Amino acid sequence: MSRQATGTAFVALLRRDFLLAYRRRAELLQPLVFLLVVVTLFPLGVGPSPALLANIAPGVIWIAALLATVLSLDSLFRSDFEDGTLEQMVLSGQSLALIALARTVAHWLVAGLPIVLLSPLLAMWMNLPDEGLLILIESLAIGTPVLSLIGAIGGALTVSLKRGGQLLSLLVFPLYVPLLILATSAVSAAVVDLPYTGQLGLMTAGLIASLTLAPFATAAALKLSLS
Amino acid sequence: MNPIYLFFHKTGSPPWFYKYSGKLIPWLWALFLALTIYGLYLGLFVAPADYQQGESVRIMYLHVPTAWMSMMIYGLMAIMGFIALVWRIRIMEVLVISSAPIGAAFTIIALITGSLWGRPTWGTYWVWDARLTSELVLLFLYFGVIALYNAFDEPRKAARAASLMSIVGAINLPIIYFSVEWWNTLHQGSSMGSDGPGIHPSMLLPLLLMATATKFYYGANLLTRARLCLLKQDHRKRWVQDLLSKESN
Amino acid sequence: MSHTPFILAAYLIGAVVLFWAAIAPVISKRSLLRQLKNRQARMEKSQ
Amino acid sequence: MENADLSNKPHMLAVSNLSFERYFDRVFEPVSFELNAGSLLLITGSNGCGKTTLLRLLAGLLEPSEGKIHKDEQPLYAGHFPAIKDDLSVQENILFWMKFMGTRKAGQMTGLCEQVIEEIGLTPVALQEGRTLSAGQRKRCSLARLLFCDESLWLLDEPYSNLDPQGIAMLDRILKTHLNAGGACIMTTHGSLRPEGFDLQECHMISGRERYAGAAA
Repeated sequence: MSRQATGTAFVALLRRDFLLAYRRRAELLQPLVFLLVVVTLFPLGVGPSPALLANIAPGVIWIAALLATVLSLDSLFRSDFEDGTLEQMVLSGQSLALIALARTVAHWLVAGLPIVLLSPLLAMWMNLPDEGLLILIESLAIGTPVLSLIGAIGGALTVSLKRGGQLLSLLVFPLYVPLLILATSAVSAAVVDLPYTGQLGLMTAGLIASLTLAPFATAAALKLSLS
Repeated sequence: MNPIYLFFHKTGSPPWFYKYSGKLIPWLWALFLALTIYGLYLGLFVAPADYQQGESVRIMYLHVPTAWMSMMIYGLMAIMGFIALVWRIRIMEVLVISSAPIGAAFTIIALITGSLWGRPTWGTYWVWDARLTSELVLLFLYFGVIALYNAFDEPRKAARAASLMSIVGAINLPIIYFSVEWWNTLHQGSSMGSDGPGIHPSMLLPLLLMATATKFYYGANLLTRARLCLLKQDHRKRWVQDLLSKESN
Repeated sequence: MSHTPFILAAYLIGAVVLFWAAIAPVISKRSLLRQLKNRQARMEKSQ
Repeated sequence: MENADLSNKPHMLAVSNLSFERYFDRVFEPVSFELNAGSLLLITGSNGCGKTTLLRLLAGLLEPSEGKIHKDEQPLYAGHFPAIKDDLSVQENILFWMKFMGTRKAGQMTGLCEQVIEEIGLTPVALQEGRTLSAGQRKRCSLARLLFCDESLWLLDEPYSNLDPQGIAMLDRILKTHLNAGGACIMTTHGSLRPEGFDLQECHMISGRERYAGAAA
């Protein structure tokens, strides 16, 4: 049974995901609108004073990014699980970790990247000083893939559950704690001209670690959910 | 079959495990009580008060052992979970599931005693101290595993999902602890170091006694819960039916 | 400000949580056994 | 193990007292059979007796609680779900699966795709989106997989359901060519729809649901 190089399967899967995402463009906006809503709630809640907002800006933007990612994670494998596509993928002999990675990359490009692109707007709203903006974008660029990779494990574990949504956030939030701490401290350090490369370095290490380990955990979770 | 496989196979069979763990439990409880009584006697009455914090340091003999236990149990759950997932040994799955509530109980005690211990010196019950915050995150990890187990309807699949989650959680646990520790020093200057640079030698003995006592407690409680779980799962099987008829007459 | 109330509270709460965590399985095992025995008795009566 | 001699016989698939436990209860009584090339095995049994569970065991989605399965290669499993995306057209769906499963002739992908759609009789709806298909058309679409995948062992879960007479004739044709080419097939059916004109073995399954009679330990 000749199995072509898994590379073509990876590309075929990515192309299909983009096509599907394109066909459901409206649904892509939901997590992003949610992101904007969450950030606008903070000035309404804590008051518009620029100094206060600037102080909490990194935390607020990052927490909003985290919530928006988790919101879009639930549908990561769900539609494939329900119409039997996931079953055939598992049986196709292609490495399941690769399929998990392809789905996660597609999810990041569709849900994570827009957050990075929207961050200047959020920084403006939260009155983040200019020195911090570049580092905010950098930290989001490194951090959002980690959110998708670790979130994919939770998504795969809860895919066969009817009300998997809340359970998914309970599972992944503790795992996001280190990333949140490092990212917000990097941006805050940049704002007051303190060194921030250490935090970004650790986040990149986290990205590489989750890039190599998370797909295997997701693959195991998918096989388990299908059994 | 080679002997090792035979051993696992035999200990893996529920009736065998049920019978022999039953014999072990009373001894574990006895050891737990003995060590606790002796440890508490030393800790509360013999050991000196701390020169800085005064009497409130005596809470250490409960807070520190329970904090250690909460982390140890999660690590054990990950190891047992790995064995359960790879070799599909049902007893390991039952042990993982039965450990989760005990670990959560220890974490809750560690949190409460930690905040009570800090109250006199901090002035409030809760300060985002590094250790307490990590314990809180650990509690969420426990709730995550327990909630995941209860979300599935088929018990074997639920146990495997919980095992996988405890492995993923255990890998992240040290990273969480270091990042929270680092986060705490970032925001609050040097950490409070509530149990002081060096522990007074006479404080060490009760601490170690209590630490071993909590391990026996874990052993006894785990086996009790595992036997209950086996009974609940196998209630239609013959060995449970025989057990019932043997017990009733 | 003496610390004894805090120490007592800490050990009391600790004891209560440990005791409840230890007793819970024993109680549910007893009720499970009773339930299984009734079911078995009903089974024998109906055969 | 007692059935060590399974592997040397020229069987496509050999199963010895296979069973699966769900909720610590046997789903079906242990099943044993052998399947050699060119033969069709029909699995019959009442609803809920574990036919789909058996197929998922053979496909490798489930791990057996008892017994052993010896198979040469990964079989093709066509289950209840047609694996069609509602937002993609029939052609896009089939093209994706051909690329993903890596069929041999990567070059004339579209040509092969046209041919497959022609054979399953969905050419008029080839460009329509998945959600607009009827149950019968969805079933035909899931059977398209049999044409472009080169697995020699097929596991079909009630393939005749929702098919109209032409569909049944089409499936018989595909099945006949597959068996003559040395392939093998295991098919489940509960209703009266049975393949005619094939020399088939039959395996009747008994549900394992004895409520309180002491099931074996």
